[in-house]
Amino acid sequence: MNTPPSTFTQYLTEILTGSKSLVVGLWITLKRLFTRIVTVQYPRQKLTMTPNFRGHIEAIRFDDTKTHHCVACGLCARICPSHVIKVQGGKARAGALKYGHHYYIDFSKCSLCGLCVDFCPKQTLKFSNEYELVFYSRWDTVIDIMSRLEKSR
Amino acid sequence: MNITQLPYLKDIYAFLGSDVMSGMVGLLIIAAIVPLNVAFLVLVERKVAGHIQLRPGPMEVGPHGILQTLIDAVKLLGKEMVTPQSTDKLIFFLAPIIVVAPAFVGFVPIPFSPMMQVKDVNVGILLIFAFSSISVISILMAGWSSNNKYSLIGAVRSVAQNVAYEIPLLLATMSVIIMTNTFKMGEIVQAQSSVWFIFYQPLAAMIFFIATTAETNRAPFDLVEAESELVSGFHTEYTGMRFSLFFLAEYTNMVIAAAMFTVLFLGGWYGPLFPGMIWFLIKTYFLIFVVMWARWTYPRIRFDQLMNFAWKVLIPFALVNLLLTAIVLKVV
Amino acid sequence: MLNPKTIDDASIDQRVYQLNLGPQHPSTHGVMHLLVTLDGEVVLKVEPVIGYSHRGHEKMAENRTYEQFLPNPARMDYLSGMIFNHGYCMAVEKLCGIEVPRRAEYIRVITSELNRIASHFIGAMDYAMGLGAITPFLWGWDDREHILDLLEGITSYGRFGGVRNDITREFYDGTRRFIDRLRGRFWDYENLINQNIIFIKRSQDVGVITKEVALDYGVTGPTLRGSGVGYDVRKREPYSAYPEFTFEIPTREAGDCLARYQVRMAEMEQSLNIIEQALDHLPPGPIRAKVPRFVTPPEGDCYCAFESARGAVGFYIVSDGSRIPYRIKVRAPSFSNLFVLTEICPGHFLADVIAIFGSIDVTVPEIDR
Amino acid sequence: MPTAEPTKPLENIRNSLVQVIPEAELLDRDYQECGYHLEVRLVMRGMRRMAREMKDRRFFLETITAVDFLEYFHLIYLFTTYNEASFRVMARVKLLPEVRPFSVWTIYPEAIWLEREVYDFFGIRFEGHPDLKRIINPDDVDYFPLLKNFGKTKFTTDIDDILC
Repeated sequence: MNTPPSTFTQYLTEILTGSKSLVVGLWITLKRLFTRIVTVQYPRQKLTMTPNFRGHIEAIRFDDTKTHHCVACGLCARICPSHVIKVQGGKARAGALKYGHHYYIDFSKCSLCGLCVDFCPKQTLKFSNEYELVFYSRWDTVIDIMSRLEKSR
Repeated sequence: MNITQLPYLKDIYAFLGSDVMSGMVGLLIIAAIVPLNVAFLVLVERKVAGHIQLRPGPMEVGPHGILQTLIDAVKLLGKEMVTPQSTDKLIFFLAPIIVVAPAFVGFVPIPFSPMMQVKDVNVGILLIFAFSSISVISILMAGWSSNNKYSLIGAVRSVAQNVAYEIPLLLATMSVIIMTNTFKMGEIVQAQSSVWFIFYQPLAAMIFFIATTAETNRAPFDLVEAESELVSGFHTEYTGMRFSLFFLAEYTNMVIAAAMFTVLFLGGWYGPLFPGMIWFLIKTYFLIFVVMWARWTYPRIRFDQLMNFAWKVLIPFALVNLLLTAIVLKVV
Repeated sequence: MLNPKTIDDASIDQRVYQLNLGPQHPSTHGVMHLLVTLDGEVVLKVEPVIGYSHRGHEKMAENRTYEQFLPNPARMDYLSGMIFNHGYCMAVEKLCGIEVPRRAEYIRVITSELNRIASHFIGAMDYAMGLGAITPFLWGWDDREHILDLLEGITSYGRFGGVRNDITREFYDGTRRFIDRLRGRFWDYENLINQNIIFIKRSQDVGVITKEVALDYGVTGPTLRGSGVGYDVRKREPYSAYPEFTFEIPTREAGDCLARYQVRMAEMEQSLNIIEQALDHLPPGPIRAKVPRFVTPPEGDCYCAFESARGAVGFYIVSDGSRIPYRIKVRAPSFSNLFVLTEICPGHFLADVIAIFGSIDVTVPEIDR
Repeated sequence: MPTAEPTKPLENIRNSLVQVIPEAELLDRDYQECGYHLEVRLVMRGMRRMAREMKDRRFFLETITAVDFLEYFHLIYLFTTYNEASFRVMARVKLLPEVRPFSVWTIYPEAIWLEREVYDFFGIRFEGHPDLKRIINPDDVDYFPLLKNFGKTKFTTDIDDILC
């Protein structure tokens, strides 16, 4: 009963199953030929970013002060693994709270780890939704997020 | 005075009607059509590939990117033709020229319709086979002269592959030839006015199709350029227009192969409603589409498997088929 | 398969030649250099040359705090970044004795498994592309893009003691939809690639790794499981929330390229099961334990093993009691898996080297670190 | 396969290791705390005997690495098994500078590259290694990057001051 198949029948069955698999393969690709494409034509069509997208950081404007809450403590600058943050701040008059004037970030070196956002004692940092980061010079990637906040007003 | 009575005009008319003139006009038409046809086919290939892979393919130049290949051709014309320092300069220069010439000659005996044929050579099929063998030499020349290991491996593969696959190709053709008793392509088509030969000779048709795919170095038999192993095989070192001549030859060979299949098995220009020319083109382009479709579906065969497939599968089956055809013809 | 030893020694100098596959080559994923000695098309020797993308992560670790090193592990194996991040957090938590909330563990498992699927897509489809089938690669890329969109939606970088963001409603629904979608597409991949006669012929009996060779070279991951050894860190040294899920470790006995490919595809289905169970039983609660702003582990060392998409990874951390690690050593599975090439490639054809290299699925930045 | 009782594999490993390398100091470690079960402390020699024993017991070599303690090195070998009961054994070899440990590549071929990596980063030369050269760093560099006294610039020392 269970005689092992001869090499010749093996040869023939291999050709038959092989041809069948090839036809099935063609059928699968033919189906995809007529399905809808999944890509977008980028500069003309754009996708919406999720709110959690990580662009470079930016300052949050709070409703109570109509501006950010940065006190120029410099914790973000110290925790940053790539040392790309520089904060400048000062006091308007003696006895007043310290206030951040300039906040420079070179985001071409930023690894988007989010430590600055997590460590900020005033929670005034967040990730922006900026993803078109193309510039002519490396210096263009150094931005002042405080003046960016002013401009966006 | 009646112009037609001028004595030398008779000679001119005789010359215009002669074979030489019709041959020249035909070749000129071929020379004009072939590059345009290739430009179209490259676009079709990219569109087919794109849509199979769920993307639109070229979309930028012209509506739906139909001018893309023309722009590419212009770009390639403008590119510098780099000749690497350690190449064999003469052979490196000659290879792309030699690869294109037989591709043009291949169009001569193909009957697009009863009237549209440059010349119905009485050994038309053999002519195409003879000239298509020349392209192997040019690939070997390109691979050898490039002085690049990848190119050389590709070229050596190409020679072995072409030699192996010409045998089943000719055997499959022979089974049609012994049914029609002619090498003339026009007469082969006329023999199929009622029934196409693909119904008499399905096995020969399949073998012919596979073997021509291998002869034209198309996937899954594209070992010659195998980009995942050999970068781009024998034309790795070629740039600019020389590179595009190899492209031109590849696609033209594909058209010739599809046209031969149409002539031998699909009844050439025969078909209802439309004129013969249209039917011929429909059949040819459908076959080309199938070849492209297969390219974007299958992985590539390995070198030893390619040889095994030719010698252990295709050639035995082609021989058996030829033998059966001969017996049946003798008996009937 | 030919035997390289049959070639006569006297004529070898005239016959052999060396071919540089890489550092820039279409199928050496990244900057990887294989120095192949060939006789015709038969491979006599393969020597991987590495180090082109060395960035010195281990030295970087000695110059920054544990928190500041957080972005680095994910950059080592960029295809399974979430898994590396998960593993690094686990190692530091083990060193400091931090208890992680269960919800955080579940989220970590979900993201790790999603990342494993994404990585296996690259591994399996890149192998198919090495054989010349470009279409499945791009389809795999399409499916993988859905995973990346999902992961982008929560950006749940691990933090010590938990995760940064909780999972959202959109993520939850999107993952469910993705699971259904992917299950429907396995049939296509199975029939387009796995059943295809050309694919089978190309990968059967090619690059067989026996159990002995695997033991010699310390092979782990799907590459090992294709050889019939069911070693998976998720089962053998259960970590995180893995003991709470039922899943299988798919193995194949053959040890060839086809087996490795099949193991990857089967593992993707198992990962889907894990994600589904985790979503079903997602516990409520906090997502982050109370940890100090800067963790300060006690003096000592610890080795933390976990399973990435390529095999068993280990973080060996030596602490001197300060906020800066004294030494972090990463056991890279790709490193061990890569050098098995030198053992199994000789005797195969040049085209098979590409196939074997693809089937082992290494990530170059992980080898070089 | 070793004729080990399946119930007490760790005991068996320990007993056989005591016989093979009597000079070693064996410490049981808490797996939950440090991730390995057994630590074998060696001083400069005995590594090849241990590797042979581990290979016979079907352990694979997970990694070789070193830790620089300025006066001496710790050369660390990690062994794990594919078997159902998973154990991790660590060998910690204390190594004075300029001492050349023996290579274990004849037992574990993988060690060829792992030892090259250790040499590349720490400058530890292995005796009997067939091809000891740089693996990740360029061939022509003359430093060993993971030594503790390498790369201490003003910048890095400043970070230490700020954060600690």
